[in-house]
Amino acid sequence: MTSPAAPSSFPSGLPSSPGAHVRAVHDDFHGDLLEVSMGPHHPSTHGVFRMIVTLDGERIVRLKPVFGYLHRNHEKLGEQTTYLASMPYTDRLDYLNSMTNNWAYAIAVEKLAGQAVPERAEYVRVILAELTRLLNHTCLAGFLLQDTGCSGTPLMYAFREREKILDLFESLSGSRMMCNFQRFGGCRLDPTPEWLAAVRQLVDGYGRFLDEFEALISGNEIVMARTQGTGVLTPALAISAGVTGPMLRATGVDYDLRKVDGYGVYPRFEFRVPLGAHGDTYDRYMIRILEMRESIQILRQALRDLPAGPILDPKAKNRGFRPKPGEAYGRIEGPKGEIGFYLISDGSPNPFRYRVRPPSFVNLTILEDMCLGQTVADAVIILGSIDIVLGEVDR
Amino acid sequence: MSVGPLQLCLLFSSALFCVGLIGALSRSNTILVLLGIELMLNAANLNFIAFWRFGPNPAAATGVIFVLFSIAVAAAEAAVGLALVIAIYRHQKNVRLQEASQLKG
Amino acid sequence: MTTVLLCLALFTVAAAAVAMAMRNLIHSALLLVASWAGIAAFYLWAGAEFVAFAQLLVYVGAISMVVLFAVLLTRHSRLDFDREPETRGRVRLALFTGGAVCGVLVAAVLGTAPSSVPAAVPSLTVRQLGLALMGPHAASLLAVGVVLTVALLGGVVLAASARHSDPEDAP
Amino acid sequence: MSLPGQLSVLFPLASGLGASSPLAAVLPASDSALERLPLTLRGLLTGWLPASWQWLANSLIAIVVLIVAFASLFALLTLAERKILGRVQNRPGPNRAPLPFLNLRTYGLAQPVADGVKMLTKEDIVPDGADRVLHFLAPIALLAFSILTLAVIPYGRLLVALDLDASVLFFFAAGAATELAVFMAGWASRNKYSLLAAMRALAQLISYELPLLLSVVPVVLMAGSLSTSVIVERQGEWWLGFLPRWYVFTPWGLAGFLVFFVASLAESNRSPFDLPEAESELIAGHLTEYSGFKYALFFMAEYFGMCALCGMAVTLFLGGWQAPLPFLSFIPSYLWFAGKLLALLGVFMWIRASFPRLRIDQLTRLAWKFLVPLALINLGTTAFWSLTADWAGLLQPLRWLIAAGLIAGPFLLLGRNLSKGLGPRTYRYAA
Amino acid sequence: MLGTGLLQGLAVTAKNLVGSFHDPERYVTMEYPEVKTKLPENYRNFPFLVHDDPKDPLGSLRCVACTICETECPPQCIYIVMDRDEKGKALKRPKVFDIDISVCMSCQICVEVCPFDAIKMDQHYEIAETNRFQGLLLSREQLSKSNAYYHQLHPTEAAAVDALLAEQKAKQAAAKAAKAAPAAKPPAPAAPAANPPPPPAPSAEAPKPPTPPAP
Repeated sequence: MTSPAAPSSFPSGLPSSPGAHVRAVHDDFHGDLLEVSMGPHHPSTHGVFRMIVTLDGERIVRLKPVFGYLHRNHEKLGEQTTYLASMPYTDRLDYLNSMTNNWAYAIAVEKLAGQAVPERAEYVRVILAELTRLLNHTCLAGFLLQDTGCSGTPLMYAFREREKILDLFESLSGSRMMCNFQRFGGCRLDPTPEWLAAVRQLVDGYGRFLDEFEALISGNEIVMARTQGTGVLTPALAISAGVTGPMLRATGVDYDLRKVDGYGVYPRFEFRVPLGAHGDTYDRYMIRILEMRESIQILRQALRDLPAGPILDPKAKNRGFRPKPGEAYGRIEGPKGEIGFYLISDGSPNPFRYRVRPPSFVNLTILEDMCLGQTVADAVIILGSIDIVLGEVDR
Repeated sequence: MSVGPLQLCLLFSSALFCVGLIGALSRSNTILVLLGIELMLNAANLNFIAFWRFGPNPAAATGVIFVLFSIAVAAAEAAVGLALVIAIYRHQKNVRLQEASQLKG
Repeated sequence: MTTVLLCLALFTVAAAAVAMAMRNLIHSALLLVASWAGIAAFYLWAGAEFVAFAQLLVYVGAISMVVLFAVLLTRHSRLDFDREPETRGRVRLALFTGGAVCGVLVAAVLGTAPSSVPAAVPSLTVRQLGLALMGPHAASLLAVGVVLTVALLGGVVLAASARHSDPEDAP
Repeated sequence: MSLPGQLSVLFPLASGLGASSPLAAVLPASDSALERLPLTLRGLLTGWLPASWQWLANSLIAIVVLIVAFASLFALLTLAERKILGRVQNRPGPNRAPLPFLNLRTYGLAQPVADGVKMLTKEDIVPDGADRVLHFLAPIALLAFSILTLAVIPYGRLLVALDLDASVLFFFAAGAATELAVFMAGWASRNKYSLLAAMRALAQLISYELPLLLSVVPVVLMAGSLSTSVIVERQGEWWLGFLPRWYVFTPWGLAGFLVFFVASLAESNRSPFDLPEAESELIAGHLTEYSGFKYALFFMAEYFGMCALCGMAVTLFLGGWQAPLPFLSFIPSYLWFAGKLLALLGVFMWIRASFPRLRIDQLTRLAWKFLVPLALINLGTTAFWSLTADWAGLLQPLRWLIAAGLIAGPFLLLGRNLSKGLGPRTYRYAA
Repeated sequence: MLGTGLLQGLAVTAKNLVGSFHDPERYVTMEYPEVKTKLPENYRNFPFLVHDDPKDPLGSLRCVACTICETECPPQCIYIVMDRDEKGKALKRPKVFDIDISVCMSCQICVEVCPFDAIKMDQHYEIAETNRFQGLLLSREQLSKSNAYYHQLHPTEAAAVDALLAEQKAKQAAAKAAKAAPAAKPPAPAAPAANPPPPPAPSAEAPKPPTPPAP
């Protein structure tokens, strides 16, 4: 075991053969350090993720993340199937945010093929992406609070609102989570006026929900005690590890692809990018809450300005699609960070190389740096505040 | 040779005292030695209660009060003793009494 | 009523003896707790209700916790098992000493004439006890209070300073 | 001497539902038949027995009644807790378990029965390498100690199973042993999560026993007795003839109640102090390796402990079985007690539905840096209150003001100190 | 002051507790088997085949066994064998059309790529089965559903499809009439304007059906 004071000799009186494995356990218990394997079946690892945690009392001295339990060959599958057939697979990456995954993949393919996107489709994409951001951040806040030990109440409130968004997705795309909605050169279906009215209604009510949620959580002394000052991430470490998304912005780095790249029609909207100052778990939580409030602003503007027109470029070709040889990298600011797809085409119906840049995975890599010196209880909420989805981490 | 309840109590207390004594002398684990001493203290307390109960003047609560004080002191002893044990352990990584031969760390 | 006493005594001494002989420290500690509870039952039997509850509260409630904590914090290595040859002699010596002391004590107890047993259980209310503590024994109460406070501070200082002074502690 | 005689020697003051209570004389002559109902029923059952056996029979009845009453309360509480939790979370809670053979759903009232059947029929698993004896003993010990604590609570006028002179001390002595059982469970399971839980349970007990006891001392000081019956009696008077003189309605009583309440949340391992079984960190803590009937026993003991602590809080601070207003005294005392107990249990559940969990170092810090000092200051305030008992006229409001200030000032200071560095933040936006 | 945030939180939960008794916004559970949500028209879960004549559900399938959906299906859960007469001539209808809905991921790509509007998405979701293999492997007979059923599920979409088909039919009839008159023009392919279907070429590499092991 890891114990520095491992016994050199066994006492003579101990029985030798029966239950040798029990004695091995015994050693574990009597070292100075305790090695605990949290996961893959653990309530707070957000799926099948495993942390091998070495503890000194309750303090973490070593943390080894183990993943891959959900690996399903996503990238190789992408090279075996046609461009269009990869689209539903991207739903399954980050299964909370299929709309943004779709969009990122669509952007990559559109770049590869030089495909134009009608304006109405761009607006619809923004609406869906921001709804997805609301959905993801709401869920995250609920899960994070669940990890802190709430008996499900914030999670249930979060899910109550999430269901409304999922209902919208379902009525638009036919599926709640596996939307498979974007196409190369636009969207699959045109939203009806009733649907847009429903979105407007949801957006109008969302601020009220956020107020109530914040009244329950943000000022709560226990939440502040648990999250403020725990899992601090410095901007330098975050940048060098390639962390993106709200996690990076919580450290105070101003990097939002919606502003940096200005993809889609984002430059037409007025919105602010909230920045944290401490980089701790509370900042990561609050940045997401504030981003949701900004998303509501974006949604209002997008719904107001939504132009008429075709939703799918008439020249777009989805079936039997064969782009010219070349390569392209398409990325967007997903709710969890930069989600990107890199494609190389050799002129065949399948991409020659298909690569995903998953924000969850990259953000997860600094888990140990944030957890060292913290307690087990903190490790759980730090993991929660990274906001991972194992479907995307393991691919 | 008659054995009254007082004698019984005293025998009980002596037995307990000796168990504590043997434990304290024979074990090399500091925690167990401390516990043996605790046991001896308890045995002494038994005597106080026995003499109060079967003594000539039970109205005077002296025996009971003495036991109360003794329990308080025993608690203090346990707290300091076990703190010492932990200090020793942190220093020499075991709690063998024989090896704790230095007062200075 | 001697049967009750005998049962209590047997239980208490047996628990203590087994506790002292156990190799597993946790088992020892838990058996000792049982033994302490037996002593509390003896106090109840003797009519010293308040002392019995105090014994339970202090020993079963507090000291046992401290002991268990100490056992867990000092995860004993195998060196602590008393099975090395050099300790055998000590065990024999301890048994001899204990036996001798026991013999002397038993002889002294049995050699004394039994005193007259009061017929009724002496009644001692908490109020009487309190008055006695605050009256004639107030000075000793203060002294005990000071001892406890000093012991508490000492314990904290000992346990806390040991943690900081040990450079090897850091992994 | 006969067996019951011997037992009564062993517990000289044990008297079975207060038959020899020193307060036997205070039962008012005008008491309604409803008020006397429990005693009348017991008289019918045991009145014909010879005197030496009557004591034993009365004690047995008290034990059986207590266990049956609280076991059924436990069944209802599990349902109520899940219902309340459900309602807070905008869902109905368990409402589907039908009555057997009838297929009537009755709002989920049969759920406890279904749970019980499930628990009893589950396989009892003892992990390989576990300490079988301790693993087996732990739930039993826990339940036994929890039931012991129920014995000294006065459930109504003259309704106390064990009317001891030092019953408050008894309560805490028995209560202190429960964490020992939790430790046994955690350690015997040979599971690392359980071991961590056991360590946490120990730390939690050591930290919270102190404020719990210290918050009770003022009550004992003011009532001048350690007997729960006397403490309740003392709260039976009225301010100005109609306001109840419960201890919670005084500055020191309020502070003591709050400290006691928080500490009892911790003592009963309830949210936000449910660290030993923190499910998001330690799976189920000390319960990880328990299943079936043993698990049910743990669950039961936890609820018994919660009921006992709530009952004690009601007894010490909320006037026990006293009616809140004089003209409401016609309602039997045990009903008042039950009402207060259920209300307090409801608050426990409400808190569970609302708060996340503390971390172990924050938990101990809260105890040592906030609750213990506050309880000590409260003790001083109580001394002041007791010394100024004869202030009258204009001095009376002054007394209230000084006492309130003595509590509120330290509360604010300690609170500020405790939450140093924490607080709502304002965020900047990128330019 | 310490505790204000906690009290605020308690107020929120109390509001929800009370609200759950009178405010439908705060009591959102649907008690499923008794109450079912109204599915939106776009809802999809597993594909079915549309037939036009309820009296002959297998003979009147719109499917011509072109295997486009089989090729495009991302998880490759469709298996088609074209029916042929004795001479080996393609009959433009499937002999075998199997969908393993335990593999299907409800992506609707088969529907999108079908040039004949022959395959559509079902909305029936209570399909739990105790048999993992046979129970979830749907054959032509189970998949074939009437056009009326399709209208019932997706009225708007079905109406549009019907209009399109009617238009095509009219065009076809006109073409036939035109052909009958000059008898010189080659027959126009019966296909929508956008993408004429590639010739059905059942290649050797066609994916093997998920052969279930014998239970």
